[in-house]
Amino acid sequence: MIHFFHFGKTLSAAWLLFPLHPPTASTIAHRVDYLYYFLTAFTLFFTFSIFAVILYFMIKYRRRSDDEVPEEVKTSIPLELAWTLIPAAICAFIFFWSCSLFFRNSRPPANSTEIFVVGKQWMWQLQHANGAREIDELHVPLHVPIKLTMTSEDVIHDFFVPAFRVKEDVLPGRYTSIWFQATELGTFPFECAQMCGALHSSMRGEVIVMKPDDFAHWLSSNAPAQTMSSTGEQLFAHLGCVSCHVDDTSGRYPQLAGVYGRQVTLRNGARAAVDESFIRGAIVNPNAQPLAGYTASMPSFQGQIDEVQLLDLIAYIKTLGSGQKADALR
Amino acid sequence: MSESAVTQAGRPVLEQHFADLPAQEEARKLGMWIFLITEILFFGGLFATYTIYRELYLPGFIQGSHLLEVKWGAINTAVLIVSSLTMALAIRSAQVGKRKSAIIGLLGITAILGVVFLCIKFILEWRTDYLHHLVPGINFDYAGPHASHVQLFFLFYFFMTGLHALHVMIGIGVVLALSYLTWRGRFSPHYYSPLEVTGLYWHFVDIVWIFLFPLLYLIGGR
Amino acid sequence: MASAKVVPVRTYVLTFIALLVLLGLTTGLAYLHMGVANTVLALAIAVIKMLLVVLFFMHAFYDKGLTRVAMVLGLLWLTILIVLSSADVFTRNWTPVPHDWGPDISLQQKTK
Amino acid sequence: MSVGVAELATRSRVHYLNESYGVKSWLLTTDHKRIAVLYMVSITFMFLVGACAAALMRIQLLDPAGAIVQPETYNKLFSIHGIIMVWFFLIPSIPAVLGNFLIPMMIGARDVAFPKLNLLSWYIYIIGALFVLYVVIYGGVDTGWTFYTPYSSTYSNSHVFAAAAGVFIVGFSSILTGLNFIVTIHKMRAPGMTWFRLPLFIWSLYATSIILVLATPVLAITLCLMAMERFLHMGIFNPAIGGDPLLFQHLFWFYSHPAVYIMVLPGMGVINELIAAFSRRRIYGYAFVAFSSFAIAFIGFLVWGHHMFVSGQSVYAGMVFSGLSFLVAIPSGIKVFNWTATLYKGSNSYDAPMLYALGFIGLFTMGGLTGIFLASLSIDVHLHDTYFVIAHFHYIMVGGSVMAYMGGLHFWWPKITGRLYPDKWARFAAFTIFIGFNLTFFPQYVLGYLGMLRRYAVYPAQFQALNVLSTAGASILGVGYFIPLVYLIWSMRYGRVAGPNPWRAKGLEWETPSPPPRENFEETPIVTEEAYAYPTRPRPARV
Repeated sequence: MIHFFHFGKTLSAAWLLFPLHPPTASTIAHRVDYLYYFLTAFTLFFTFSIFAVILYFMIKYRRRSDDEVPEEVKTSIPLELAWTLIPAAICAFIFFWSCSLFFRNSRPPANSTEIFVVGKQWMWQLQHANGAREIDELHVPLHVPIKLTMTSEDVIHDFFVPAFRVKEDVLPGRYTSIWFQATELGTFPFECAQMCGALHSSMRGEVIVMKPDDFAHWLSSNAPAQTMSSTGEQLFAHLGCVSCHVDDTSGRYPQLAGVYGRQVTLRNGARAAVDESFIRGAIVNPNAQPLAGYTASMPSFQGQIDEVQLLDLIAYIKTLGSGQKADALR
Repeated sequence: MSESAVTQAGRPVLEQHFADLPAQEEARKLGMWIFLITEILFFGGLFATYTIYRELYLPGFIQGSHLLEVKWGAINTAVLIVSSLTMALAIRSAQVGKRKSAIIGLLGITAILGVVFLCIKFILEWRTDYLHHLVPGINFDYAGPHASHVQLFFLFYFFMTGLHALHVMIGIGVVLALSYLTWRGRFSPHYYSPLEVTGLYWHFVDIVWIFLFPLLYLIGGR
Repeated sequence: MASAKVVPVRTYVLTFIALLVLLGLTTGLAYLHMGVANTVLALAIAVIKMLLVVLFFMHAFYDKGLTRVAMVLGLLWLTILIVLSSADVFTRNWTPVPHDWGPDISLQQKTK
Repeated sequence: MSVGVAELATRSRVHYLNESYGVKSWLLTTDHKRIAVLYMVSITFMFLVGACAAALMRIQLLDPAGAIVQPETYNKLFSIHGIIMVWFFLIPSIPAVLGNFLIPMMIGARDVAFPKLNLLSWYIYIIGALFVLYVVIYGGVDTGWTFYTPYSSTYSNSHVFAAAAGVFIVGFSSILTGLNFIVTIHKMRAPGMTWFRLPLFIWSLYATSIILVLATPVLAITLCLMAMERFLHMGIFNPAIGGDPLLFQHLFWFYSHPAVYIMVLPGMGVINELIAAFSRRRIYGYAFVAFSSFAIAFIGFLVWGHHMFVSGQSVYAGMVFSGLSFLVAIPSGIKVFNWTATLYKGSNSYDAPMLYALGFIGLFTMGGLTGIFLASLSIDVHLHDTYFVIAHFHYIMVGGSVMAYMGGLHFWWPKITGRLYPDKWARFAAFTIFIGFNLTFFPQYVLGYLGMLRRYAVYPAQFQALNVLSTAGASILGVGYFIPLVYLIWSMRYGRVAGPNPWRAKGLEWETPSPPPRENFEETPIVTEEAYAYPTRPRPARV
């Protein structure tokens, strides 16, 4: 027992020198690790079995003279079927395991805190809802689900936090998102995983997981004069959106109060969920998904506003009529 | 096997690694069919992207399509269908041993129809499109509501018809070369496989156009 | 090659006439407004035209076996390419609407 | 004494190597055997260029801050390494060298169906290679071998166009080779050579050729679109006008995933021949192995989306592609199990080609099973674009295909040159390669799970130990590849004369003299028996 204990200690010392997994600091990290360990055991078992069997046959049935005639062996159909069907069953098992985990992780919880990420060659811009901005650093509270809504100003990037086991490409012209819930305090690196040019390998930063109180303090002390939505509100007025989408009473233009988080009917009869991507599309490419019942066309704002401003606008539109949503639910 | 089957106009037609002429001709035909499969997938990459963008941006694609003249598309389809008929008849003439002049005549008409097709395509269509600022990347200026999707449509229009036109040009070249070889007396009812495989290629180019015509010219009711 | 079947001129001419008739038909149909049916019909006619060319002009009707396999293989692979890449593009927005999101609303509601 | 006589006999006999001399007789040859040799020389040269890039990369990674070059240069190194190794070495390696040499001989034909087209393929390959060498000399390309848009089409300042043109051109070489092989296998078989009497090498090359013919054109058109976009900024993959950069990835991987099977299926074919010859028995489950090649070729076309699990692809498409990817494991498993079973009660020898074959089975098993990690969605999210992926595909490509190529080269070297190489050196080299390979790439699995990303010119210091280990392994691997280069060249002049069948192997290629005459066979062989008809004794009756 004592010997075993000592062995364990030596092992953990070796662990520090040669760790076999990155820090496990999110709710899903352990689950991913379990599947990984299972697959590792499975791989090592089969590889060593095959090696062992080959070695055994090579020694037992080595050629003893150049004229030796080996014994006849007939192909066994049951054996062929066995090594077709058993691996198939194992594969199906792994597939369902990994798929269910993936599908569960693909949808952020409804109560997630949203943070916006803009990647550009070669830096990360992150912005909290209250307007606090960070570059190559991301402060998050412990035990709170965080949803990152991400886009790129130029080429394809990829936001990867090894300690959280999350990764997703960051594409120009589209929003992608990942979510995580940190379970460990500390500092964990995040990095760009998609080749994006000369300084690709320097496009990295750190996630700083803080106690919720500390985080709230950090957030308020870093808050700029304006939140994202108030910046968005100014843009909304400045760009003239307000004249058609809020003030107008002719009914010719869609009114945006309470639109976020609903479904709308498009002119071709399809229904679409109004989320960040939909609103983004409606601003930069308004005629791609025309709404049913409206004929007036809207100018495109492509090239007039950058990705950060777009996110501000969306944050503002989301605040419009959030009270109404509760009414509609009742 | 008679002497005439192995040599034509004094030149051996059976390559020495084949057992006999039918084997050689079957091999050539199969080779051409496989080449045509690669052609299907060569155009296929374009068809796939086209299908997806068209589904995503149908209104823009309809607008773009309505800027093309159905008249020219339809006439060009007819031109290629006639050329396919003359090509098939040219091969048949060689097969049944008609006079050289008959074969050369039919091949000549095929080539001329190919040229007519290209003239309509380049002079009557592309040139007009250029004058109307509809060539993406070179001269594109369109002010309608779905401008960017019309641009995508025209991009496919030029890329697909351009690639097709390139195939027609290659076809014309080969048909002319075959006319010359026919004149030199290289083909007979025993040996006409170069004509036959060229025919396959020419018909394939026709088929591509048969699909391009509705996909590009006939989107949405006019 | 001498053994290859000689196709009668009549077959070629009939095929040719059928192709021209179909061309007229497809062009005419384009002037009717039928929504999706426009595309479906146009493509159906194109497929028939392709089959006519392949079977008679390209002799697939007379060549059994490999020739047909080759053509089918090419089209099957084209289908794989189109179907599986569309499978991505057209399901990207399938992600279900969260439970707490409301039903369809008319955007003409007034804010005040 | 007898050696002297054999030596003299080889010199006096007319065969494909000495029937004519001079540069022209080689550059204008239509003999499939000479074309195979031309390919062998050219891909070896390209391999050396690609290997230099790899060596520089490994040296760079000795130091977390980058040991020798700037990040820009490093990006060019891995791009050129990928482009050359994939398109100018691995894809032509076994098909164009061993396939060209052996397909006609194995099926009892005098040449491939279209010898002039075959020579044209080689010239097209050379033109493509010149484009890529131009890129290497005049400043490089930095997009990675994947050419992802919009980086390649808009942002990169390197020679993207020339590199893409090189790949586009070499694609036609692949297509023509594949076309030639399919027609040859269909139409040129000797009398009596039915489909189920074909050696399994032919089956696997047939499956490979189908992939070459069906997938390569899509790559060609994709690169065309990318190049047009770069030239004219038409916007086909540009999100600003509604284009979708992911569509490029779909089209690219529609080719490039099957391309993985273009690289490994011929390797599997070679392994069949080696295992059968050196255990002196028919491959266990011949029909299962033959059809598993087709299963791999077909399923291989349906799984490309597993390269795009984290690319912003639809969640649902991801799940479909993941499920289909698992299917590939099954036919691959069938092959491994059948090879192992062939050794059972065989007459197994330890000749150098056999060592390569056994190395292949082990490394391919490892590479294949780690592929299951990457087919599993939730694991792939973490492992995507890390060194785990690098290790996985190098186990398949280098541990698999290159091992098979080396094994095949050693097996058929006596047939190609008429000479034997020093067996001890060959076995030593095989061991060195096996050890060096594992030392190089095994640590990369660990690095990958720890989160070390691929295409990183600089990296966090905690990964240094494993990177140094990997570089040390690479130097052993380099030595391992260098030894055969020396003794194989040496053997061409000084090697022992091999005789027609030094391994006492079955197969039509061993029934003709080494090196074979121009026509391959003195007279067209007539096949009366199955492949691998090695003599066996009946099972002793149980008492």
